[in-house]
Order: sequence, then structure tokens, then C-alpha cells
Amino acid sequence: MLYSEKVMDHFTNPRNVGEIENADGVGEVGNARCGDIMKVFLKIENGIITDAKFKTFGCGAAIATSSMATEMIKGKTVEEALGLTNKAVVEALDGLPPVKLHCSVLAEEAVKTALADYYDRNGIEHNIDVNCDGCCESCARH
Amino acid sequence: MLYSEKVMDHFTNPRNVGEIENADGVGEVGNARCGDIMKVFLKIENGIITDAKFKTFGCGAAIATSSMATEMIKGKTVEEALGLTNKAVVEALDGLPPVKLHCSVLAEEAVKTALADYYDRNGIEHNIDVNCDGCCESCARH
Amino acid sequence: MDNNKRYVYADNAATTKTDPEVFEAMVPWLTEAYGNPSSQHTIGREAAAAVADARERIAGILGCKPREIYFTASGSESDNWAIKGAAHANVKKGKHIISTEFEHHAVLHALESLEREGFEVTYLSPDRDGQISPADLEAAIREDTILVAIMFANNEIGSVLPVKELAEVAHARKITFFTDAVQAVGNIPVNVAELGVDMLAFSGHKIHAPKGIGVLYCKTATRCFNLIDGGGQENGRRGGTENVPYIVGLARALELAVERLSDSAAIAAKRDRLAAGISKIPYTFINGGMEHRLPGNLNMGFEFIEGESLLLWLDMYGIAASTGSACSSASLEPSHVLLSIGVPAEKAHGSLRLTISHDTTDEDIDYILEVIPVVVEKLRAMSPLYKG
Amino acid sequence: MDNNKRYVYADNAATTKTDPEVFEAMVPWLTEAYGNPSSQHTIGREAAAAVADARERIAGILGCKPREIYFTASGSESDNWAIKGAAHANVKKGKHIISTEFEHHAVLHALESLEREGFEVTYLSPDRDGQISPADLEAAIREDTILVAIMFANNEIGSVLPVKELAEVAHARKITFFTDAVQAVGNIPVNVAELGVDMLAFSGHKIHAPKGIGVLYCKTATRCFNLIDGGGQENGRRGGTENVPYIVGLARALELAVERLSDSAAIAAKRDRLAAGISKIPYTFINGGMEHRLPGNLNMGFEFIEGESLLLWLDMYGIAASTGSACSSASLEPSHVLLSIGVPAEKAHGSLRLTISHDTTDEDIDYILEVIPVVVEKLRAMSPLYKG
Ligand SMILES: Cc1ncc(COP(=O)(O)O)c(C=O)c1O
Ligand SMILES: Cc1ncc(COP(=O)(O)O)c(C=O)c1O
Repeated sequence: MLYSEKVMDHFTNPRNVGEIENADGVGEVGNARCGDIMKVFLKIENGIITDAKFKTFGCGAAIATSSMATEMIKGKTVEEALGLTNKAVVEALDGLPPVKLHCSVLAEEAVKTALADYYDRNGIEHNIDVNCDGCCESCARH
Repeated sequence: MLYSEKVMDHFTNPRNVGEIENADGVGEVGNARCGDIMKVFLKIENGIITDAKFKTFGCGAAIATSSMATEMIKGKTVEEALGLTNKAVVEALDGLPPVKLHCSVLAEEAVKTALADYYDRNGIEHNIDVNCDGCCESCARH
Repeated sequence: MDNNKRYVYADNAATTKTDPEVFEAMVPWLTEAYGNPSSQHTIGREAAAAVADARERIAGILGCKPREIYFTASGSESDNWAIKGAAHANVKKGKHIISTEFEHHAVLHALESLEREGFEVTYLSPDRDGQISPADLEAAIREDTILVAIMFANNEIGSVLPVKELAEVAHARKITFFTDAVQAVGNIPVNVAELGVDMLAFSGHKIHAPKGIGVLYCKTATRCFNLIDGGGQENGRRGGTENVPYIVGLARALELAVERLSDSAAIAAKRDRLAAGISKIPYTFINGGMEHRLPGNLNMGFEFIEGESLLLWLDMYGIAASTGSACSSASLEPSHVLLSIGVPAEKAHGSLRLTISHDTTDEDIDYILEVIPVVVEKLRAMSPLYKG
Repeated sequence: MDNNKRYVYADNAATTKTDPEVFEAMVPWLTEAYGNPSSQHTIGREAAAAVADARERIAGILGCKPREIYFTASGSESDNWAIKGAAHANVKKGKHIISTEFEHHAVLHALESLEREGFEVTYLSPDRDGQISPADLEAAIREDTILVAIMFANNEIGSVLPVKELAEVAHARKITFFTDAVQAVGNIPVNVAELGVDMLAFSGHKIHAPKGIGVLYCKTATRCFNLIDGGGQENGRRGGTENVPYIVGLARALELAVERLSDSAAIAAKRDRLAAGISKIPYTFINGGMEHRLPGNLNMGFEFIEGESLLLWLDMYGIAASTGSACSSASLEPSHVLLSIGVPAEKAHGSLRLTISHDTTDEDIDYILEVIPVVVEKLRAMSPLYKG
């Protein structure tokens, strides 16, 4: 298994590590039993994601996808961010080994969960559907 | 499988190769189907083997045991020669690989067959019993 | 602390560096002495003699007859041969096998394939220290038990099992006893006569020979079918032209390993220093017991972080190690070994196995002890589980 | 004519000299680059990359996908895996297998072990030339036939079989087709896509790589159980830490062999000169047909003499060859191959196989032609069957 240079870069110098106090949306997916937890914090002003941070427990790919996903949604509108796919994250990282694709799914779901949280807090109806419990049995996509 | 130096010596410089015209006893054992034929010719004067020769179709061990067996009975009395065992031939050759022991049996039997022939020609009763047809199925000794 | 100032290989349970002496011993057989041991001519006979010589030397070290040593291509092949071969050869007596939960996958997956055929397997649970008790084995034996397969030393936590006692329990009931000694041979004394086992597997690449050579010891009169049928090689019991270079290399490697058994205490002392040093980091723990343990094995748990990312950082600092984290396995399951000794999955993910060898220096240990706290802190700082 | 003035290796069907370039390619992996391809760290990943690269290059040459190439430890292992694995995986469809009388022992003995389990095997007879006709195969197919195993080229008489046509016959009835191509690969063009076979075996040591490495090509979706269960190596289908050095060496050897296919005509011409020269000796004959034959293979019969003694003499003159005589085999049976093509036992004992390679020179041929009449005459002179 080989990580791309991009993945290694985002692993060794992860962007956006940390927490946001008084975040407007927070999402956590995964669980320790299955080896990955991602927690995403969003600052949202006027429908625009002005800041995004994460904390991740997980492998190199989990850290790199967290870093990349937060990077990709910063400055985007909430709607744009909802369009983030794990595929786009993978592409931005110049690919992931097949057994690591589930990490990118986790990143997508973490972002979506944070956005759902934002909608919920603001009483906005949505149909964001997050299925990933962090364990691969729950997911056929990896 | 490794032959001893003695075996290689008797293989490359076999003693007593040839036929004896008007031999007093001739014995042939083995068959081509099973890969070995030994023919022994004896010259016997006053109960003493004055000359012995052989012709052999067979492997290195067959040739070497033929050479050694004929060498061992030359100058011996017929009774002494009847006492020749395959074991003695093997020992004189500093051993044979296990899969080649049957060749030494063949040599013993060739000598005995020639001696039986000598007794028969001279109307002497004997109970020399030769079982080897040259194929290993007929023999449990190898 | 600069990256890559030093290279420390601390993954000797995964594989070892081929010893330069072993390499030298192999070179002629990889170049000019290329005969097939089955050939009748000089270079063939030379190859056959080299194989016979290696077999004798190995038998001498293990305490058995040369004819009881069979060369294979790996520990895995030896495991599969012993288990499938003995099971199939004894099927008239019964279809029940006893093994343990924390065997190597070569053993576990061979057993699973037998289960699919209709064999029944009882898997004994190790205790927290990674031990299997003879009493548990005794209790599991049934009328139709035909084989006991219990490893000599565990590859992840290094626990060394009471194989002699376990074999006695099996033999009291006339059951064939096989032990996977891939991690034991070369690291602790192994004498099959003293142990009384019927079959034993080991692998070259764990003892500084190359990858792709193994041995199955199979005691005379042990019923075991062939795995690989073929020509007359290995006394008609394992087909395939002999890997002459690696066979020669294996014999040399085993000799060197046995000579170096006197280093065991020194290796264990370095390992203990490593354990003590790492244990100073808060929220760490040792997996497996320290009493009956391979001298070079250390397996540590780090809470709040995940093993693969730890490995990646160590690798960037030039330290090679391994983990029982799910992320390092294709199956995405954390180490079945750690789970079997009662480590919860979430803690198994944060495990780190460091396995040192005779060539690990004190400076190497210092370096590992310098690097680990730094990278553990780095990862904990970004972990949502760690509250600082 | 002095002994040992020259050394001529004419036993390339038994094994080949490891090519110096192959050796060079392996050296790093036998020394500093000792990582385990399953390891997560740098030297592990380098080893994994080397294995992946070798797999791709081999797949490219054979005309298949890299995932369809499985590394094994020998031709024999590949044969056993394919035959036992396909038989067991298809047992619900039937228990009948078709093969031939003159397969290598790795195939025949694997089939015998299946027969002991209750499988039924039909062995097709080759004709005098060593050919198997598609019509005979067609006629042998039954409702319950699950596997056809027919070799690509025979190891003793070098006959090259119509594998493409044979595979078509099997496929028309939806039966898995396996070919033992151990003697074919590297000696004649082999492209699995063109051939349409489902499984194909070959071995490194026949193509100037070392002994102890083989390949099983197994087309995607071909049903075949594992022979060696274990870790996730070889896509979970063959356990055992990869023999990285030999895998790297095998890829290089196959490339070299394919480059050298352009030498085939020159090799065949040398072989033909050998045949013509030896045929001048009275009471000699060629075993097998000359039309569809491996370029380097010659198999001659000499009446009145026995093969092993012929080999011994040739060896003393520095010529390495082989024979189908019973005396050269532990079974004390003459070559089943020669018997299968109708050579009577007594004549099979006097057979001599000379197998040349790209590195056989014209002077080597001259030398063989100089020595053989001398030693044949020597042995005939002491044969009771020869009347002069
Ligand atoms: C046709 C054929 N099949 C199989 C084998 C077995 O190959 P290996 O010696 O690599 O097991 C050989 C050579 O010995 C062979 O010639
Ligand atoms: C305990 C144990 N058994 C079996 C094996 C398999 O050995 P190999 O890689 O030689 O197949 C290993 C190592 O991988 C091991 O540690």
C-alpha cells in the first residue's frame, strides 16, 4: 500500500487541525472500535463556511482526508459544501489505496454531519442522510 | 545418489569384460525390460575358478558389481564362490546407494546361475536357487 | 531531532535482514552451482550433496533425524501441510481438531478451510498474558480429536507457550501434536526430541535467511498426507525442484541463530529498557505478559491514537515497526491476537509492536525512546479522544 | 580426446543456469532491501512495489492482468494448486477430470491424490510423436467432467501440444482448462489470451531464474480453491511472505527469455545438427516427433545400452544430460513418457535426453558429437545384447 505524496503531505502537515469554539456546526462520525473517528467543526457566516477545523483519530488516510475535506469546503457556501463527495476528496489527494477509500467516505460524512447540525441548530429542514457509523459493515461503498 | 570411488573405478575400468569361449559354466540373469542383464562366463579347472568374465547391460552399479563379483571369485573354489553374497560385493565396492542394491543381488545371482550351469553340465546335484528375473517385483531384498 | 538521521529496524517479527554470511553461503548456488539435485551428473550431485548437508545440520540442531526435516517454501506452507495433511490422514479416527484463537492466519485459515470440508475445530482462548493452559487443552479433547495445533510463540505479543506440557496432554490421548514455531526457532532453544512434538514448522526469513524457505519437521511414522505431490523430492513427500540456494542459506542462518542464543539476555534487557522508557508516557500499557516472552518482542498500547498513523510517523523518523491496528490490515479488523487476550478493539487500534534482534544497538533503543514520545504527542494533539 | 577439456551443460530441461543478469537483479533484495511486502514502513513498501512491478511485467508478457498472476514456489506447486484447487471448487458439478498419460509427476501425482479421494481421471494417450488430438479429448468428455489438464510441452520429448485447440474443445463444454507450461514458457511464445486457457503453470528455474519460484496464471472468475491458506498475500489466495528476490529475478528472467525467442531457430538448427550427427551411429532412433517440438529438445534412443551408464560416461567427459532409464529414477521404472508414446521398456532404458539452450555453442555441439560415439561403443562392447 502506497500513499501519494499529496496524502503524505496532508498527513504530516495537516491543515485545519483543532477545534472551533462556539462553532456553528459540529459533526462526529466513526467510532473507536472500528478505528476511525472524525470530528469536524464549522464556522458559518451568511451561508458561507468561513472556517473549518477537525480532530481525527485514525490512520494516515483518515488524517489526510480530514485535512483535505476541511480545506475544500472553506470559503464555500453550505450548499456547495453539501456537494462534496468522497470521490472529490480522493481525487484532490491524487488517489487513495483501495482499502483506504472508506476514510474518504468518513470525511464526506463528517462534513455532512456538521452541516446537518448547522441546519438543525437553525431550524432549517434538510434531508442529509448519514449512514456511516465508522465500521465497514455498515457501508458497501468502500 | 553418489557412487563411491571404488564403484566409479570398476565402472570406468571394468575388470573381466568379455566372453570365455568354451566356458565351463555360463549364467545370465535379468532382462532388458527391467533394465539390467548380466551374463557371467566361468572357466573351472579341478573345482577352481581359473577365469571369470562378464557382459553386462545396465547402469553404473550393474557394471561395477559385475566387475567386482567376477574379480572376487577368480581363483576361488566353486564352493567358496557359492558363498559369495551381494553384501560382500557391496562392501568390496565401499557401498552402493540404496536404490542400487538390487544390482548387487543381480551380480550374486549371475554368478550362482553360472555355477549351477557348471554343476548341471557335470551332472552334479545341487540346490542352487535363483529367483531374480531382473525385475524388482520378484525380489524383496532391494 | 532530524528525520532519517538513523535507520532502526524494529520489525524483526515481520521479517529479518538476510545475514551477510547467509548471503555469501548462497552465492555459489545462485550462480555457477546451478545443478538440479535430481540430476545424475556432477553438478546435480553437488547440489544434492549440499541439500543433504543442510538437512543434516538442521536436523542436528533441532534434535531429529535428517529424514524428518522437509524443506518447504514458507512457514505458511509448513503450517498448511501439517494441518491439512494430518487432518486428512487421520480422518478415519475423527474430524475434531483443537487449536487456539491467536494462531497465525496461516494456521487459522487452513483450519477454516477444513471446517468448510466438515471438520470441527475448537479454538482455545489464551489468557491475558497470551498463555494456553494444558488443563484447557485437556478439557477440550474429545473421542474424535485427531490433531492439536498450538503455536510455540505468538508473533504479535511474543508469548512463549508451554509446548512440552501441551504435547504431553495430547500424547496421553494419542493425538498428533503440531506446533507453529515460526517465531520460536532461532529466538529460543528448540529441540523437538525434548519437546516431544510430532510436527513443527519454521520459516527462514524470521531468522535472517531469505523469504521463501521453510521447514516442516515431521516425526517418523506421523500420519500426514502430502500437500504438494510431484517428483521424488523430499523423500517423495513434497514435489518441486529443491530451492538449493535458500536451503543452504537456511542451514547457515539456523547455525548463526543458535550461536546467537547467548545474546538473548542482552536482547531482552534492551527490550525491557524500551518497555520502561515508553511506559513513562501516560496512557500506555503493555500487551501480553512479560514473563514467558520472546526476548526481542515488545507490544505497547497507546490510548487515543491509531497505530497506522503512529507507524507512518515512526517511518518518517527511520524507525520500522508494526501495529495490530485494523488500518494496517486488508481485512479492516484489528489484530485477532490482541482481541483474543482481551484487549478491546479501541485499544487494539493503538498498538505498536517493536521487535528487536541481535543487531539492535543501545543507540537504536535511545533513538526509539527519543522519537516515540514526540510522535505520540503529535497524534494525541489531533485526536478527538484525547483531553490533554 | 581428454576428459573435462570442456564442460557442456545439455540438461536445460532439468534446470538452467541462473542468468548473471537475473542474479544481479536479485542481489539488492537478498541484502539491504529485505522488507516484508506486507509491512507498512518504507522498506516494506519498496518490497511491495518490487513485487507489484514484477507481477505487471510478467502479466504484460503473458497477456493477462497482473491480478491473474500468482507467485508460487515451483511448477509443482502451481500444478498442485490448479488441479486440486479447481477439482475441489467444482466438485458440485462433477468429479471427472481428463488429463494425459505423459504429464509431469507433479500433475500425475496430484491427480492420483484426487483419485484416492474419489475423483475419476481419464488419461489420454499421446501418439508416437507425443501429440494429443482434440478429437480424443472431445470423445473423453462426460457430463460430469470438470477439469482438463493437458501439458503445453512435454519435458522429455519436447512435443508441443495444440493447447489452443484443446482449450477450445474444453470450453465448448464449459470445462476449465489448465495447462502445465513449465517447459513451454520462455522456449516458445506463450500468450494466455490467445491460447484461451483458464489456468497455466510455469517455473523459474527452467528459464534461467533460480529454483523455488513459479507462477500460476488463473483467469479472473476461474473457480479454484487455495492450496496454501494464510495472510493476505497474493490477493488472499496464497499465504506466505513473498519471495521478493526470486519474484524480481523471475520477471527479469522471463523478459530475457522472451527477448531470446529470436534465437529459437538457431537453437533448433544446433539441435538438428546434433540429431543428424548422433543418428549416424547405427541402432539409434529419435524419441518423439520432430515437427512440433521445443527448439532445444533432443531425445535419442541407443539400442543395447543403458542410459545411466551412458550418462556417467558423458559426465566424465564433462557433458551433462539425462535419461529416461529406470536406473536413474528411484521408482526403478523407465520413463512413463517414453512408454506412453510406445517406446518399449527395453528401448526406453537406452534413452538420452539432450536439451540445449541459447548459450550452447557450435563447439559444444561438436564436442558432444565427438564424445557420444566413443562412449556408446565402449558400452556396447560390454553389452550381452550387442552382437557387434
Ligand atoms: C512439465 C513440467 N512440469 C512441472 C515441473 C515441475 O517444476 P518444479 O521443479 O519447478 O516444481 C517440471 C520440471 O521439473 C516440468 O518439466
Ligand atoms: C507464527 C507465524 N506463523 C507463520 C508465519 C508465516 O510464515 P511465512 O511468512 O514464512 O509463510 C509467520 C510469519 O509471517 C508467523 O509469525
